[in-house]
Amino acid sequence: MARALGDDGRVSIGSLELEHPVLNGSGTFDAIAALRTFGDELRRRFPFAGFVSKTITVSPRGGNPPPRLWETPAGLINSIGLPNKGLRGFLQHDLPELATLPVPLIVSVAGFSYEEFRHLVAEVAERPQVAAIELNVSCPNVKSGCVMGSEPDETGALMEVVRSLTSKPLIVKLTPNVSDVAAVAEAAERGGCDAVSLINTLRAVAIDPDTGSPWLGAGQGGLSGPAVRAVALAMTLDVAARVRVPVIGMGGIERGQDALDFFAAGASCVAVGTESFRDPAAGTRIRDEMVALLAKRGFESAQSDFAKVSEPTKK
Amino acid sequence: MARALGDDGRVSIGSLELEHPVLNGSGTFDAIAALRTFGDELRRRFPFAGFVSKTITVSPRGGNPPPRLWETPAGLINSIGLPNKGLRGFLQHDLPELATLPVPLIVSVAGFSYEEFRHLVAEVAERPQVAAIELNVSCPNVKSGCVMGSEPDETGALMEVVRSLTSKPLIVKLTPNVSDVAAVAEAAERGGCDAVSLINTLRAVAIDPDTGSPWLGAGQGGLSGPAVRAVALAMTLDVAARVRVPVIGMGGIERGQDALDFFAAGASCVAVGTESFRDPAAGTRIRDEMVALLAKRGFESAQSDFAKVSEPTKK
Amino acid sequence: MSGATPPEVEVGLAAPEPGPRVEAPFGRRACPVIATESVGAYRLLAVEDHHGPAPLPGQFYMLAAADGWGGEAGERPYLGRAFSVCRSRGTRLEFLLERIGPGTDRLGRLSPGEQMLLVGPLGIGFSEPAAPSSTGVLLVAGGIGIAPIVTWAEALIASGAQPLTLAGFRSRAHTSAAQLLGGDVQIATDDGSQGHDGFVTELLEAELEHDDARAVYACGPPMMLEAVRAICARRAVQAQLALEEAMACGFGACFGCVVRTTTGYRRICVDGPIIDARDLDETWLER
Amino acid sequence: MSGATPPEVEVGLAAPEPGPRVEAPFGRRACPVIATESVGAYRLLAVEDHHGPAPLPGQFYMLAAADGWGGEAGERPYLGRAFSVCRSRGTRLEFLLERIGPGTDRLGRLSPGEQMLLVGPLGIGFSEPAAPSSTGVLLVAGGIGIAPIVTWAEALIASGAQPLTLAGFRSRAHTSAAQLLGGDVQIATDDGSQGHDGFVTELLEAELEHDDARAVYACGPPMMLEAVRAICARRAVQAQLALEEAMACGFGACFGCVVRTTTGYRRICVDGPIIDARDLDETWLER
Ligand SMILES: Cc1cc2nc3c(=O)[nH]c(=O)nc-3n(C[C@H](O)[C@H](O)[C@H](O)COP(=O)(O)OP(=O)(O)OC[C@H]3O[C@@H](n4cnc5c(N)ncnc54)[C@H](O)[C@@H]3O)c2cc1C
Ligand SMILES: Cc1cc2nc3c(=O)[nH]c(=O)nc-3n(C[C@H](O)[C@H](O)[C@H](O)COP(=O)(O)OP(=O)(O)OC[C@H]3O[C@@H](n4cnc5c(N)ncnc54)[C@H](O)[C@@H]3O)c2cc1C
Ligand SMILES: Cc1cc2nc3c(=O)[nH]c(=O)nc-3n(C[C@H](O)[C@H](O)[C@H](O)COP(=O)(O)O)c2cc1C
Ligand SMILES: Cc1cc2nc3c(=O)[nH]c(=O)nc-3n(C[C@H](O)[C@H](O)[C@H](O)COP(=O)(O)O)c2cc1C
Ligand code: FES
Ligand code: FES
Repeated sequence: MARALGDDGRVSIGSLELEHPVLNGSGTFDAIAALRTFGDELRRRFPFAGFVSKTITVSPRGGNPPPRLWETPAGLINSIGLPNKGLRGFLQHDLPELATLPVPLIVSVAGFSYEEFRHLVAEVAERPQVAAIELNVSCPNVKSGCVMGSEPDETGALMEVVRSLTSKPLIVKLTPNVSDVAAVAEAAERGGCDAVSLINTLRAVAIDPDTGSPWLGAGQGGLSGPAVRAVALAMTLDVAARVRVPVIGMGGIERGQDALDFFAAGASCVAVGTESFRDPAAGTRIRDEMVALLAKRGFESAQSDFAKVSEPTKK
Repeated sequence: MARALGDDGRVSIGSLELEHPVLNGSGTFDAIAALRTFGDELRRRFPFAGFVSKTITVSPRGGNPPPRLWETPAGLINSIGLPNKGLRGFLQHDLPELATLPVPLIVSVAGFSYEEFRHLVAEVAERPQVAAIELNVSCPNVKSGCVMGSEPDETGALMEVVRSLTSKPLIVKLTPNVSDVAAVAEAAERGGCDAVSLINTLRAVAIDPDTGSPWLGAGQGGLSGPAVRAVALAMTLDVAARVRVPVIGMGGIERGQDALDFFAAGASCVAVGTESFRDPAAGTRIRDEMVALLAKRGFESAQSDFAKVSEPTKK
Repeated sequence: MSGATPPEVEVGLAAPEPGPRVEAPFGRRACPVIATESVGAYRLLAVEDHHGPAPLPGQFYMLAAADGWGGEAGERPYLGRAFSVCRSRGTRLEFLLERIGPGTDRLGRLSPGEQMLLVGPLGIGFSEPAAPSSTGVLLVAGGIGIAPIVTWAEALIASGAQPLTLAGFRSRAHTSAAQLLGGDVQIATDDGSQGHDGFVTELLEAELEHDDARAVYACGPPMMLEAVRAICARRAVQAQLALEEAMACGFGACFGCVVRTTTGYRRICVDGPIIDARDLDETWLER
Repeated sequence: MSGATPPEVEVGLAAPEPGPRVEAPFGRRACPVIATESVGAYRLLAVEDHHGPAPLPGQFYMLAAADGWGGEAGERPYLGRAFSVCRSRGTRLEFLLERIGPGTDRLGRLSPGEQMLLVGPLGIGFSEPAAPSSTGVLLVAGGIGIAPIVTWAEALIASGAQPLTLAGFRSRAHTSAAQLLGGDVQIATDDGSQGHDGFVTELLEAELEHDDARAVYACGPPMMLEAVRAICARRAVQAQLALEEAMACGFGACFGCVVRTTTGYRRICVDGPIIDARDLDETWLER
């Protein structure tokens, strides 16, 4: 198997070619709003090697009632609720603007049934602006009541529905709220995915100290940030040991060292989520820190050695 | 159903009567070593309403090779590996000393098969010094290969084996590394447990930055501390909504407010783990802080109102 | 959560009317604190921002201390905190802080020479009153909500307007902040310890009773803003409100800071914090 | 992990020989920092401990700063850090710190008047040389390992012994710490910038060659302690080593700080940090 992460730091996931191995986590960077805020400088200094869109659904969604955020020790709970314009609105309004970004576009989609996933993948994949599709399987299947990413069988069945629709890379975004995330990853791989990414957020609750009731408008949310990093590393290590497709690791990456930890655990690419909230240019900083650390450790060419860090624990 | 947590702040779990609702988490306070360190003052100012022993197993265990600890943002990964003198050693050496503590003794046991659990519960329960038994179901069943607390069926089968052995309270300590912890709690309840406690640690990994290999001697460990609190709260809320037996909540409790959050989520009792490492008398401080907070919020008698904080989200 | 049912509200992502905005340099930058001062119960913090443009009144910044952010005992603050610019003079930016939690506590303890991390200016600023220019401008400030009003009053005065500011505070301990204001000022305190004994919105009612052909700009606690909204709606007076919501990012990335408008949830960091009072859904305060 | 196989090693929970120990007050207490000072590359921190007993040489404390523990960016330090007592005078406790990470960094930046949180004294202290009293005592310190040696040298001198301390350092920048030592001192530096050019264990070999009827006490980096252990084992010299392991609690609660001994894993916080060199398993350093 060709390594997804090359000695030159470039990443290949099927036909998706990335200049370097740092992406954004879906839903943690709205490039359109960021362009309004930071203007063209964002295009010139775009912090990620590819842009992963916020998850879109078939129908438009307003998202969850506020409050949607709660800060925890070294973490953040969000209950955003996938607000988006829906497939049609996305294709019409957002896709043209996202296509102006200087990096490949990965569109994240979530269906509440296999049918919805089929519809989303078919419609999105045929757009030339789209380089790859990420399947967010953290939503419940309204038919089975079961989160599609929580059971290997459900994930396998989903892959069966969508795989034949496109030859573009399909990335399955795994949820950590399961007993055996690697079993789900294996099912995704058997179903023909081109990569898996993990972790999505850990299910979490905050209590309003003044009332004793749940703080978040939707009652519960998902935890991200440094608090989850050690859990994400454990799952990345597991998954990378049990699948051969490239693994995109994320969860609490704040600094270059954190990213290197994920490569050491077997990831071929990493994604930065919550840290971009604190530092919009975190993607670039983290990449620079990695390069500097690798150089310090004496690799000949720092640029070329993201891959080597993963050797100690690689199969 | 009588409430486990009374207006006077006392807790009843079957025949187990606690003066107040703060316990230690198993494996996070070695009263025998603490007596050597702090002397008799520990007895006079014992920080917990009951003492939960470190988990014991049938055979003696040395535990995992060092290093066993890794500090994370707002958390701690441990891979201690259940070192203990084994059932016989415990009964002979430790039990007499633990019986001198001024609070009821809860013995935590873990078997690697139903047979081992049967043996442990039978032997421990017949000792008059033992007030209750906690079943640590986070270990793999060597026969099925499956962690006993990860499948409702395994947990149910375990309860069937041990329930008839004793009328003393049996507490099932739930592992958070599952898709649906409340389903496991329901199985434990159907099997006749007197309470459930949660959460045990979240599976976690640390990478040695110098080598890229896992840091911990055992490769992986469990995460505890404030980093996991929001996850523990979510699980406590779930479990308390789905079982009628008392719930002992824990995970990252540092301060009185954190404990109140667990009561609000439906717990009848809380346990303090990692925070005792930072502050050996944390149990007492947390209880005092709760009482002060309740008083500030204008409950008539602070002492008597641990229970009231849980009403907003109680079924 | 179910995808089958249509969303309760419109998505609120449809391009809002573009408000005035100065773009921020991309990324987070370290700026030295150059002065700190107590202003009654509040704290004024001045930083030297060599690499940012001058902000518009109403825009804000995400701030964090370069050291000691992460807080006590592995606790909060973890994310940046949003602060309106209170005054700006060349490269000097001033913020006015009320200490209400770990973030404002940490920022309030910064000393000159220490570094602050800053992203901004963010969001959209106040818009000039719609032409034909109204006979006057009423500014309403509640408590720490005075911060953006200070710089907006300055800008209005500079452009020849004569704003009257109605400033409400809890008590006399807080009113010193009104000294930062140019132009005419009326003060109200909840406990009557200075100025009008009662709510600042009572002053607003009286002023509008007297002359309601004035544009209103307000910043303050949610209940005050709701009162301003209701009063202005009743009288069909144009009002711009500077809202607050907990923010994780400040640049539209997290979708966390939404408020319910008549057309759906709106992110107040990118499509606010200044918002036309008529856009607010009447139930915006309900949780 | 399997319960079916017998444990690799003995449990190490069997009551160890009781070492000398002063009991700690139960709980964590706040103590003001009363003085700080640089000692070459190290930092000396003095606190006023009104509520604790005088510790024995070799005992240690878990320390944390009362403020700003939790660190930058929500990061470490989170748990307390272990430090040997370096000197104690009445209620004054002194610690000597080497800055190697976030915890020692934070503690090193404490100023007089700031509060430190402290648990201790913890662990067991050095034991007097076994009777018949040997002709002399050799103390071996490597780098920051000098801290407990300073107070032990003082105690030995006070009891009439005449210890000779062999103190090894990386370089001249670190040797100032040797000035804290009473009695005779020989210095070695790795780079030869002061004293013997080489390892302190070479000095030890030479001294034992000369007279091996002396008890040895050592504290320093693991590799040095292993060399001391091997040297003393070869010569059947009695040696007590002050070990270090990462600690979460310091009072036996977490079982995290174990070292491999001939009778199983031993927690060095309660059954150490002073340990008889003969008790160490020869493979104790292997990971
Ligand atoms: C656009 C904008 C401009 C602002 N301008 C100013 C200004 O000029 N001056 C000023 O003083 N303030 C201003 N604020 C408010 C300021 O951002 C907050 O006061 C600050 O974020 C509080 O942080 P804290 O850590 O001190 O308090 P927090 O502890 O964060 O408390 C703030 C509020 O958040 C809630 N809360 C409590 N705990 C949590 C938690 N764990 N997670 C999430 N929410 C929690 C509670 O409702 C609490 O009252 C502005 C806010 C916005 C959005
Ligand atoms: C009994 C005893 C007595 C001591 N006496 C002294 C003394 O008198 N003076 C003195 O200066 N020091 C002393 N030490 C050592 C001191 O406790 C450590 O230097 C201190 O804990 C380091 O903390 P830190 O945060 O500065 O560094 P850390 O970052 O904790 O680094 C310390 C070491 O821990 C490891 N490490 C790195 N990251 C992590 C992590 N995330 N989690 C766990 N381990 C990690 C690495 O091996 C690193 O070299 C003593 C230790 C013990 C056990
Ligand atoms: C505010 C917020 C919104 C998110 N939205 C999405 C989403 O729409 N789709 C998705 O797959 N993941 C979403 N995530 C999860 C992130 O992509 C990422 O998996 C997770 O936050 C862990 O990475 P981090 O710790 O670096 O943030 C979201 C996370 C946050 C914090
Ligand atoms: C060092 C350490 C050892 C532990 N040992 C055990 C154990 O033997 N049995 C058990 O059921 N739980 C054990 N736990 C889990 C704790 O009892 C508790 O469930 C967990 O740490 C969460 O609580 P906390 O965040 O307050 O520490 C251990 C935790 C730690 C940190
Ligand atoms: S604060 Fe993140 S979108 Fe507004
Ligand atoms: S440090 Fe916890 S047992 Fe030694």
